[in-house]
Amino acid sequence: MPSSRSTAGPQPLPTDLSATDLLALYYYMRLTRVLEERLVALHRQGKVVGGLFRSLGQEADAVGSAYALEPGDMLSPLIRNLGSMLVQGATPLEVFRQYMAKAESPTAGRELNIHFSDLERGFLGQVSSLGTMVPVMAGITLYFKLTDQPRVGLVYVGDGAMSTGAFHEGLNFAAVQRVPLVVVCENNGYAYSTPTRMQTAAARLVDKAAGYGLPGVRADGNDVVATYEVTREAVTRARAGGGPTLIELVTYRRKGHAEHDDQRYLPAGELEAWEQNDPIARYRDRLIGAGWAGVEDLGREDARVETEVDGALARCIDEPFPAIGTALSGVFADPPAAEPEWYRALPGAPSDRRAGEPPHG
Amino acid sequence: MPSSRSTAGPQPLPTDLSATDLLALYYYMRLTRVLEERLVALHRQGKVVGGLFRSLGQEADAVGSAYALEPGDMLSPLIRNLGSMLVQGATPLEVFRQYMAKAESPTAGRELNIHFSDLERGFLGQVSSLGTMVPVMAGITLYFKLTDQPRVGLVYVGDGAMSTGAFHEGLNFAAVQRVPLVVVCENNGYAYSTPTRMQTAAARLVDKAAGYGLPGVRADGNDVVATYEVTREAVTRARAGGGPTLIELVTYRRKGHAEHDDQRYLPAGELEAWEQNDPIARYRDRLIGAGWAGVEDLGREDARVETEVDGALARCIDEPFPAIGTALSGVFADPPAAEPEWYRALPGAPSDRRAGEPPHG
Amino acid sequence: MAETTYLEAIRQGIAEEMERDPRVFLLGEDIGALGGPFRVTEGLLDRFGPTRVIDTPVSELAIVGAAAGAAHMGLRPVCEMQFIDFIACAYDMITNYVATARYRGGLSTPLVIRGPSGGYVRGGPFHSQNPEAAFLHTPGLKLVCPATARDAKGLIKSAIRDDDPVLYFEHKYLYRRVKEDLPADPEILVPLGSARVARAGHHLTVVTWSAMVWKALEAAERLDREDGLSVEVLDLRSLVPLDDAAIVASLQRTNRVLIAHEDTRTGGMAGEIAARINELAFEWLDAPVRRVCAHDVPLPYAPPLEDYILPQAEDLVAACRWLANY
Amino acid sequence: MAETTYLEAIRQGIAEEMERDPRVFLLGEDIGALGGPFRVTEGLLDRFGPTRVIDTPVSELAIVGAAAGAAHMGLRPVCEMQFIDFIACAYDMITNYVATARYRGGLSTPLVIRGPSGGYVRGGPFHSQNPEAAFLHTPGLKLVCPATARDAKGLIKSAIRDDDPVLYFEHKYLYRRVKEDLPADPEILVPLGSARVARAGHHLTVVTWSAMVWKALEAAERLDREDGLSVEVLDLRSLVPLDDAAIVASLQRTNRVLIAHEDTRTGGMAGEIAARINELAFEWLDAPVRRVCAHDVPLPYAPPLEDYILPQAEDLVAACRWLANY
Ligand SMILES: Cc1ncc(C[n+]2csc(CCOP(=O)(O)OP(=O)(O)O)c2C)c(N)n1
Ligand SMILES: Cc1ncc(C[n+]2csc(CCOP(=O)(O)OP(=O)(O)O)c2C)c(N)n1
Ligand SMILES: [Mg+2]
Ligand SMILES: [Mg+2]
Repeated sequence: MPSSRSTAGPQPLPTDLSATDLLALYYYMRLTRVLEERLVALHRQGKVVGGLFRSLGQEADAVGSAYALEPGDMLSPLIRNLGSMLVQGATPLEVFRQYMAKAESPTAGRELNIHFSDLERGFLGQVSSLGTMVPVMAGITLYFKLTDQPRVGLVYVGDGAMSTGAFHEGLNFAAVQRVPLVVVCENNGYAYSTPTRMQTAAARLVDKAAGYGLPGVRADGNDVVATYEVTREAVTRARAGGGPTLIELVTYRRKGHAEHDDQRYLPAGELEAWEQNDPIARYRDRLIGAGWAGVEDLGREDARVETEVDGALARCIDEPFPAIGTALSGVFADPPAAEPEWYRALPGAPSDRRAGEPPHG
Repeated sequence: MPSSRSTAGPQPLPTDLSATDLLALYYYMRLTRVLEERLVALHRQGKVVGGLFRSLGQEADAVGSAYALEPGDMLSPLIRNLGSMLVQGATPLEVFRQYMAKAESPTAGRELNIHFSDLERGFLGQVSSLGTMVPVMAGITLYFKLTDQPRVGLVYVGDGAMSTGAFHEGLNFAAVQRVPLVVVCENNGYAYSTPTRMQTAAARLVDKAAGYGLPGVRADGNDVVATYEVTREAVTRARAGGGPTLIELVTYRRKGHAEHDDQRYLPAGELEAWEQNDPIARYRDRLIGAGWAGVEDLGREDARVETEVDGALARCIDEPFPAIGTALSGVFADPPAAEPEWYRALPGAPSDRRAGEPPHG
Repeated sequence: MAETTYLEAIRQGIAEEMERDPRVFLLGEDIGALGGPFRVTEGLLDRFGPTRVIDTPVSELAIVGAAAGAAHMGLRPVCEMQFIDFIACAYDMITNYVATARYRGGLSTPLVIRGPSGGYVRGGPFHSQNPEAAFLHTPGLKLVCPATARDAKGLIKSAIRDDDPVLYFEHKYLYRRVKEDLPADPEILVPLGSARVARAGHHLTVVTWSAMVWKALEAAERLDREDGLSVEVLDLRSLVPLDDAAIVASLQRTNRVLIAHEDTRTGGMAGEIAARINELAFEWLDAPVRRVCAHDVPLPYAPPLEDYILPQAEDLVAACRWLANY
Repeated sequence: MAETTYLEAIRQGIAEEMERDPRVFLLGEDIGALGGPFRVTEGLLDRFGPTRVIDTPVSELAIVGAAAGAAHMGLRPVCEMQFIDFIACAYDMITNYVATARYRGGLSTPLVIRGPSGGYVRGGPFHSQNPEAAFLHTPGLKLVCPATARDAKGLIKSAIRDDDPVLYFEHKYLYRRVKEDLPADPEILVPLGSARVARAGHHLTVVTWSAMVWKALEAAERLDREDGLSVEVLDLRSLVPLDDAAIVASLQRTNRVLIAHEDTRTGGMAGEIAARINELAFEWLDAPVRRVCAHDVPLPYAPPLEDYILPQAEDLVAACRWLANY
C-alpha cells in the first residue's frame, strides 16, 4: 500500500514507491528477520512448543509482494510468509503468542506458528495440507467478483505445493472464473529436501501459466522492489477485471525446512553462494547507494524493530497457556461447545439404570 | 501395431502403415460404431442394465491412437474409448456381456460398460473418478522403466478430466520420472454439458504441456491417420526413454453425455457442422480417393463387422446374470470371500447365549 | 396443495432460500444449462442468472474450497457433487479445511454440499455410495439424510440457513418415487438433529434413515400383518447432530433395537449408534443391538448381485423376527 | 540381541523385505537423501539406490496411484505419507481405486501405505491424526497399528508380503520412546488380524491399540496396585481384519469391556467394536460396553489443551473403576 509519490534523493525512486514506502519495505524485512531470530532463541529454550520454520533469505519476496496490496485486499500466506503477514498488520505479539501457544494467542492455543487469520486486516491463515489455500482464495476472490467489490486476493504457493491437485484445481477454477486473484509461487529451490528439478520437469515454474490461460511473470525474489513491482502490476490487472496472474519469484531457503533440519541434502557451495545474495543486505546497499535513505534512517528502523520485538516478547513471555475448559468450544456455532467426555465429568453412579432395578453382576 | 510396410495403391501410403493396417483402422472404427449402435437398440429394450455412453464421431481418435501401440504396451481407456479397447483385443462379446451384466462378463457383473481390464492384452479399465487413471498409468509405466522393459503406456483424458487434481499430480509425476507414458487428451468440446472454454481458460489444452516440461502436440482427432501418426511419434519417443508427451486430439462428441442426455445445451448448428466431419465417412472417402482400398474391400470389412457383432450378440443375449453367491468373493485375496450377513444366513437360534443360561425377556 | 416429489422438494427448498437470501448461490458441475444429471437445479440458471448458478470445471476439491472461501466472507454456497461418490475427491478439503475452520480460527463456513447418493438403481460401485461414515467421524460437519419429500425440503432449507457446514445426502432412488402433498409454505423447516417417528410401535424399534426408512415401513407393515408385531420405525433424518434422546426414548418403550442402513456394515453409522445405546441405555436392552447393513463389498452392478448385497425389506423382516424372538 | 527402537524396527523390517524381495520398492516425499522427517528410511537410498527409494513430488494422490499401477504389474510398493494426516489427499485414490481393484477387476494391488500418525507430540490439528476410521469403513483395505517394536517389525513385514493393500499407521510418539530386545531373526512376522494379550487379567478388559496400549498398561498397573483390580489389556494390532475371537474370548473371561482409542469418539473404531460385541457376546456383558476416546474436536496445539482432549492413563483408570463398580 504505497503512500503518495515523492521525489527525494539523488536517483529517481522506482515505480510508484515513495521514500516512506522504501523505508517501510526495509522495516518489514528487518522485522521479519529479527522476529524469527528471537523465535530461534525461544525455540532453543523450549519455549516454542512446536516446530519453527524460517524464511531467512526470503524476506524480500514475502514483503515486496504483500506490499503491493491495498487496504481491503486479502492474502493467504505460507509458512515462509511471516513478512507478508506483518505487512498486512499481524503483530510480533501475535506471532510470539502463537508459537508459544499462549491463551491470548489469536487462535487461543489451537493452531501453531503463523496459522492464524484476520479477515479484517486481510489475511487468511493457511492449513498444513499444501495447495489448499489456492481454491479457498479462489472462493474469497469469487466473493469479491460476485459482489462487485474492487478488492484483490493474493495467495502464495511453494515450488512443492505446485505439485498438489489442490493447486491445480484452484488455479484452474480461478482462471476460468477470472477472479481477482494473484498467485505467487515462491521458488526457493526446495520442498523440504526435494530440489525443484525433482518436483517438476518444467524449465521454469512460470511456464505453467499458459496451461491455465494466464499471464505469467518471473522475477528476482531477492530484490524487494522487483517483487513489489511484478506483484503490483498483477494486482492492478486483477483489480481491473483482468483475472489472475501467476508470478514466479526466484529465491532460496537458506535455513532447513524447519529448525531440526540439518540440510544434509544440499550440494556443496550452494548455500554459501546464496548467502552472498541476502535480500536485506542487498536492499540496504541499494537504498544507501541510490541515496534513497541514509545510514541513520536505517539505523532508526533497526532500532524500532528491536524495540518492538523486545516489547512484544516481554509482554507475553510469561503469559499462561489457555485454560483446558476452552478446548471444547467452537467446533460448531450450534452447539457452541462439546460436552466433556464421561470419564472426565465422572458420574457418581451409572445414570442409565432401569428405574427400580438392581444393578447387574 | 502396424504390419510390415507395403506399397500397393496409386498414392504413397502414409507413414509406416501398410494397406492391411489401413483396412484395420477402418475395421476398428466400423466395429466401434456398429457395436455401439447395437447397444443403443439393446438399451431401448431395457437389456443394457445401466447407462450407455457413445463415442459417435470420436472413433478415429480412439482407434488411431491405440493403433500406435505395440504388443506388450498398455493403455487405459475412458468411456469413449471403446475403439481403443477393440484395437487392444477386447471383443464385442465381452462388451455386450459387460453392458448387460452377464455372469460371463469380464467383471462377472460387478462393473459396468467398458470398465474392464486385461493386463495380458494390454488394457486397464477405468474407474469413474475422472483423472484417476493418469497416476495409475504413471505407475504402470514406472514399472516398465524400473524393470527396463521397452514397453509404453497410453492414457486418455477428456477436456473435463484435465481439471482434476488427479490428472495434474499424475502427469507431473510421470514427467518428473520420465516414464514411457503417452497422455492423449480427447478434446471433444464438452464435459457433459460444460463447453471446453468453461473448463479452462487456456487457448489450447496442449498449452498445458510446457508446464510439465513435456512436448505437446495437437492434431485433428477426426483424421484417423493423423491421430495414429502423432501418437506413434510419441510412443516411439517414450519407448526410446524420451519420457511422456501430451497429445491433444480435437474432435467432437456428437451424442449426449449418455443416452438420456438431450443435449439441450448445444448452440444451434454446432452439431450439424460436425456431422459433416464424420471420421469414418472421411476416412472411407480418403481410402477410396487415394486408391488405398476399393469399395469391395470396405464392403468386406463392413460385412465382417456385422457378422462378428451379430454373432457375439446372439451368443450372449440369453445368458444369465451372475449367481448371487458370487457377490461375496474377491474383496481380498485373503480371506477370499466375505461371510453372508447374519440376516441372510439366518441362525435358527441366537448363538451367543451364555451357556446354561435362560434367554432374556 | 400439489403432489411434490422428493426431487422437486429439494429444488423448491433451494429456490425459496435463494429468493429469500441473496447470499445463497450454487456451484457445481453442469448445474446450469443442464440442471444437473437428475435436473435437481433445472430452471434455476434462468431464474437466478449465472452469478448465482455457477457451472464449474470438473474439480470437486476446488468447488468445496471456493465455497469455503466465499462462505468465510458471508455468502452461503450450496455445492453439488454430480454424484455424491465424487465427494471423495474433496475429502481433504472437507475434513481438514472446512470442518476445522471455526475451531482453528473462528472462521464461519456456512456451506452445504449436496448430491445424489445411494443404490438400488444399478449404478455400480461408483454411482451408488452412501458416504456418511467417511464424514460422520470428523468433528465440525453436520450430516443429514432425508427420507420424505417434506424432510427433503425442510432439511435443505435448514441446512442452507445453518451457520455450520452441512452435508446433505439426498437419495436418488427416492427422487421421483417418493411424493407427498406439501403446503406452499415457504417456512417448511426441519431442524437439524431431530429424528421423526415414522411409525409408532411397541415391540421393537428399527432405527434408520434415507431410503431404508421405506423398506423399514414395508417390513413393519408385513410384521404387523403376519406376526402381529408392532414395530416402531425411527427415521433419524440427521446423523450429526444425532438425536440420542429419540433413540433412547424409543428403546425405553420397546427394549429391542435394530439399526438398519444401506451403507456397508464395518465402520458404518450403525456401530456408532450401537455404542451410544450401550452408553446411554444399556439396562433397557432385552436383546443385543443388531445391525442390518450392506455386505462389506463394493456395490456390484448386476441386478441380482446388487439386490443381494444391499439390505432389502425381507432382511428387515427376518432380523426383526429374530430380535422379537430373542 | 540389541535394544531396537520402534522406529528402527520399522526400518529394519522394510530393509529386510527389500533385501529379500527385489519387487519391494519405496516411494514418498523426501524419503531418499533426507530419510523422511523422522529418518524412518534413513540409509535406504544409499543401500538400495534411487530406483528402489524414489523421492516424489508433493503429490499423495499420485504416490498412491502410481504405487497401485506398479502393484498391478507385480511390484510391491511401500508408500510413505510424510505425515499420515496427508493421506486425506489420496482418499479418493485409496478408497475408490485401490480398495476396489481386486473386486472390480481381479487386479492384485499389494501395496503398503505407511506414515507417522498420532498425537501427544504438540503437533497441532494436522500433524497428530489417527485416520483409521476414515478407512476402516472401506471394504478392501487392511489396517494395522503396532504398539511395540516387535509388532512394528513383524507387521510391516507381513504387510509388505500381503497380497492386499495394507495401511500401516505407525505412532510417532512411540518412535524413540519404545524399544525392546529383538532377535536378529529376519523372520519376525506378525500375522495380520491377530490381537495380542498385552497383559492378562480377569476383572475387566481394555481393548485398545497403538500408543494407547502403553497408557492402558500404565492404568492396569495402577489399578492393580491401588484397587486390587486385575485388568486385561488386549492390543488389537490389526483393525482390519479384526480379531473378533480374541475380543470375545477376553470378554468371556472378564464380562466387562472398555474400548480405548486415541482418535475422536464419534464414528471411531470403538463404535464398530461395541456393535460387534453386542452381536457376538451380548449375554456375557455384565456392564455396558464403554468407550474412552479423544473429545470430538480437532486436536489443539497448546499442551494443556492437547492433554485434555486426548485420553490419558488416568482417564482409563477412572473408566475402569466405573466399570468395575457397575
Ligand atoms: C499435502 C501435503 N503433503 C505433504 C506435506 C508435508 N510438507 C510440509 S512442507 C513440505 C514442503 C513444502 O515445500 P514448498 O511448497 O516448496 O514450500 P517451502 O517450504 O519451500 O516454502 C512438505 C512436503 C504437506 N504439508 N502437505
Ligand atoms: C471426479 C469426477 N467428477 C465428476 C464426474 C462426473 N462426470 C462423469 S463424465 C463427466 C464429464 C467428463 O468430461 P470429459 O472429461 O471431457 O470426457 P468426455 O465425456 O467428454 O469424453 C463428469 C463430470 C466424474 N466421473 N468424476
Ligand atoms: Mg520450496
Ligand atoms: Mg470432453
